[in-house]
Amino acid sequence: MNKLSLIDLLSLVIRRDLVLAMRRRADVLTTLIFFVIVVSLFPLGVGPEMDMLRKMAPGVVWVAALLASMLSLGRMFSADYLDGTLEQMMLVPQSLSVLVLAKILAHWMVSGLPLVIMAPVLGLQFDMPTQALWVLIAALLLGTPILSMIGAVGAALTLGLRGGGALVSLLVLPLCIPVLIFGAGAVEAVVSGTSVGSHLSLLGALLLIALVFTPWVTALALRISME
Amino acid sequence: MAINWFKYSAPSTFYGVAGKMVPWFSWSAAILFVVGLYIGFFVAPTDIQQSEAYRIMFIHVPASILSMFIYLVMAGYAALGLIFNTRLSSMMASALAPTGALLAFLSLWTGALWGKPMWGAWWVWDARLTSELILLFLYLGFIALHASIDDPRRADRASALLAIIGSVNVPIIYFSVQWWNTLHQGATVKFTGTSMHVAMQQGMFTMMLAVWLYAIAVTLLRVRCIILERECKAQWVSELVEVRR
Amino acid sequence: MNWGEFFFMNGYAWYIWGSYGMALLIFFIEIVMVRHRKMLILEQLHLMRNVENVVT
Amino acid sequence: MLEVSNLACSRGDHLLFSDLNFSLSAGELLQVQGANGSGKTSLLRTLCGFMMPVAGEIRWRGQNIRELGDAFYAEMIYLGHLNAIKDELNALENLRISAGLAGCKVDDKQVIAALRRMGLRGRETLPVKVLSQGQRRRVALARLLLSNASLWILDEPLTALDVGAVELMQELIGKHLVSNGMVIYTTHQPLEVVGVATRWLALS
Repeated sequence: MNKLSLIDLLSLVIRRDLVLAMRRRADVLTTLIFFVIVVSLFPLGVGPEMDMLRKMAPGVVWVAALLASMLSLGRMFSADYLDGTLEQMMLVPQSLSVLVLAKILAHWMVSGLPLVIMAPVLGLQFDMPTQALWVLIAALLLGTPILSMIGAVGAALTLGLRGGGALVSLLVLPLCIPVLIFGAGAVEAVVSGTSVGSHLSLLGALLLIALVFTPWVTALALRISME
Repeated sequence: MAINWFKYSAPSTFYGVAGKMVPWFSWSAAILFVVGLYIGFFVAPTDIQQSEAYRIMFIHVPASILSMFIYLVMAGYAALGLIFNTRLSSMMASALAPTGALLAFLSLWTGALWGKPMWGAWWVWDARLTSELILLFLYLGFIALHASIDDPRRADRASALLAIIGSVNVPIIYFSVQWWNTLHQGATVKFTGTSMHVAMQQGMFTMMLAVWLYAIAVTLLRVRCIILERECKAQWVSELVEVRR
Repeated sequence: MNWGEFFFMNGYAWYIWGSYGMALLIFFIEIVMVRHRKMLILEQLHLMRNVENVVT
Repeated sequence: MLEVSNLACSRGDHLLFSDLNFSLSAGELLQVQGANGSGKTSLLRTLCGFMMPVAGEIRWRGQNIRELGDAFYAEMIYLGHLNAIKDELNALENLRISAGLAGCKVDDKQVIAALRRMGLRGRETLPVKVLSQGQRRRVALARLLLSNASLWILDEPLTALDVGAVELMQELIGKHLVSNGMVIYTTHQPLEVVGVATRWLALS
């Protein structure tokens, strides 16, 4: 019997989720537009002084990215849960963790990557210097996958529950604090002229830890939720 | 002599055992509260730097330490329930959560009331305060997740997983908050007095023990309710004196 | 030391009694809530018992 | 091949059934019967490993399915209440993906043949959301044609199917059993497979 290799499974699930996302483009765009609007609202709230905006920019972009990624978490498993495809995925004769990892990666490509691409444009609104924009991109590239991974655990735990959206934020947001601190810290560091390396390497370490553990924990959470 | 732990881990047995233990814990907690408050307010001298305000510490410190400790105990029970599928440990975990959350809230409240006269602000983004706040969020997440799942077995297992993730994350969060705080040169006011007066130590210790015993007593009361709720169809429940009445 | 002075706490009265008052309130509320919960479940159990004893 | 011993299942804290024993060997058909809420679906979901039994054991070729894991999943196919098809994809894409996930490498010709066999000629490339309930069920059932699993676990396979499709299912099940397959299913509609004695399992 020809068994599916892990790489085949990974690419099959990623391609499937990307095709599905492309057929529901509106959902993807909503997350991105939400991100843009939240970031753009801040100057209206706190005033147009460029000094203050420049100082706030990293934190604002990061908090908005955090909220935007919460918004898209509901889609990660719930559609598959409601139409029964998740059940079938649990019967795949391969490690469920790999399948979960594929779904997380697809989710990140659809909801995290657009934020990373959009962020420098928003940074310009806040008059961030070029160097800081590069660091912002690097930090978001390292950080947004972690948000997707931690979010996946929350989404799996709250599968099919009433009020799942608000609940998942309550569960996931506290766990995202280190990402927020190091991510925004990296950008602040480059603005204030201190070393960026430690922030980014800590973020990288968090990414590695999350990469090792969260797919496994998410798979466990899915098994609990499907029972 | 080996104690048969499995016998005591059956909810039906534990219900009775807990019922017998509650009065002991609650009465000793009450007595210790009285003794602790007496030492705290009448025996312990006024602090040179903080004047009378330091007396808030007698409730603040026990509440803070216990709120953290209870989280670990809760996660431990939850893990036991998840791994060995023992129903009583899951019930204990969900019985501990509200007490832990209330103590975390009390710790924040008393911390703010101490901070205002000492630091001049109700709230500072100090590493310890921030971590305590996040701990409260973790408790609330646990309680909310458990409450929103109808199937009790799934609720136990899902919230157990959350508690374990939370307890793994607490050190990471604490470290990152502390790092962030030193970076921003936040509140540098430290708790004064490494050399505590003996009476202060005694007062603190007594209050600590009192809150501890109170937490055990109220948890046992709550776990008895949970056992009844979960086992309401069992034969032994319908034979209980309080039910047959 | 008289009682007035004691309650005044050298000007920290609000902070100190606010702390202990909240502690008292929390412990009180928690105990009341647990007792209420016990009452509810016992009522439910009585109801179940009565329904079971209905002869049809 | 499949042995169930002393199985007990609960939904939440409510015990559905206990001390359930049966076994199934190659070429046998087992119909699970019982009133609503008697635990038919729970039994099937436990057999799939979704739910943990309260007590007892499920063995496949002599080994507990929990220990077997992937090796067991490679030999079984489950069809639940839900069709497990995506509204946004067409029938062809749906089947290609579900066959891929089940570990079968299939080409489009096989998939199209399977869909036509299920009476979906001309519907292969339509988005599933425009199909009727019965047609969706047929898409889901077409997975059985593409799989080489020996154990079929079917939960109410006949819902929303018309007479023709029911006859087709009977034929498919018959063929599967002849080639030493095994089928466990629940249904409220009668299902008569020619030449095979249906075994019954009643849950009270």
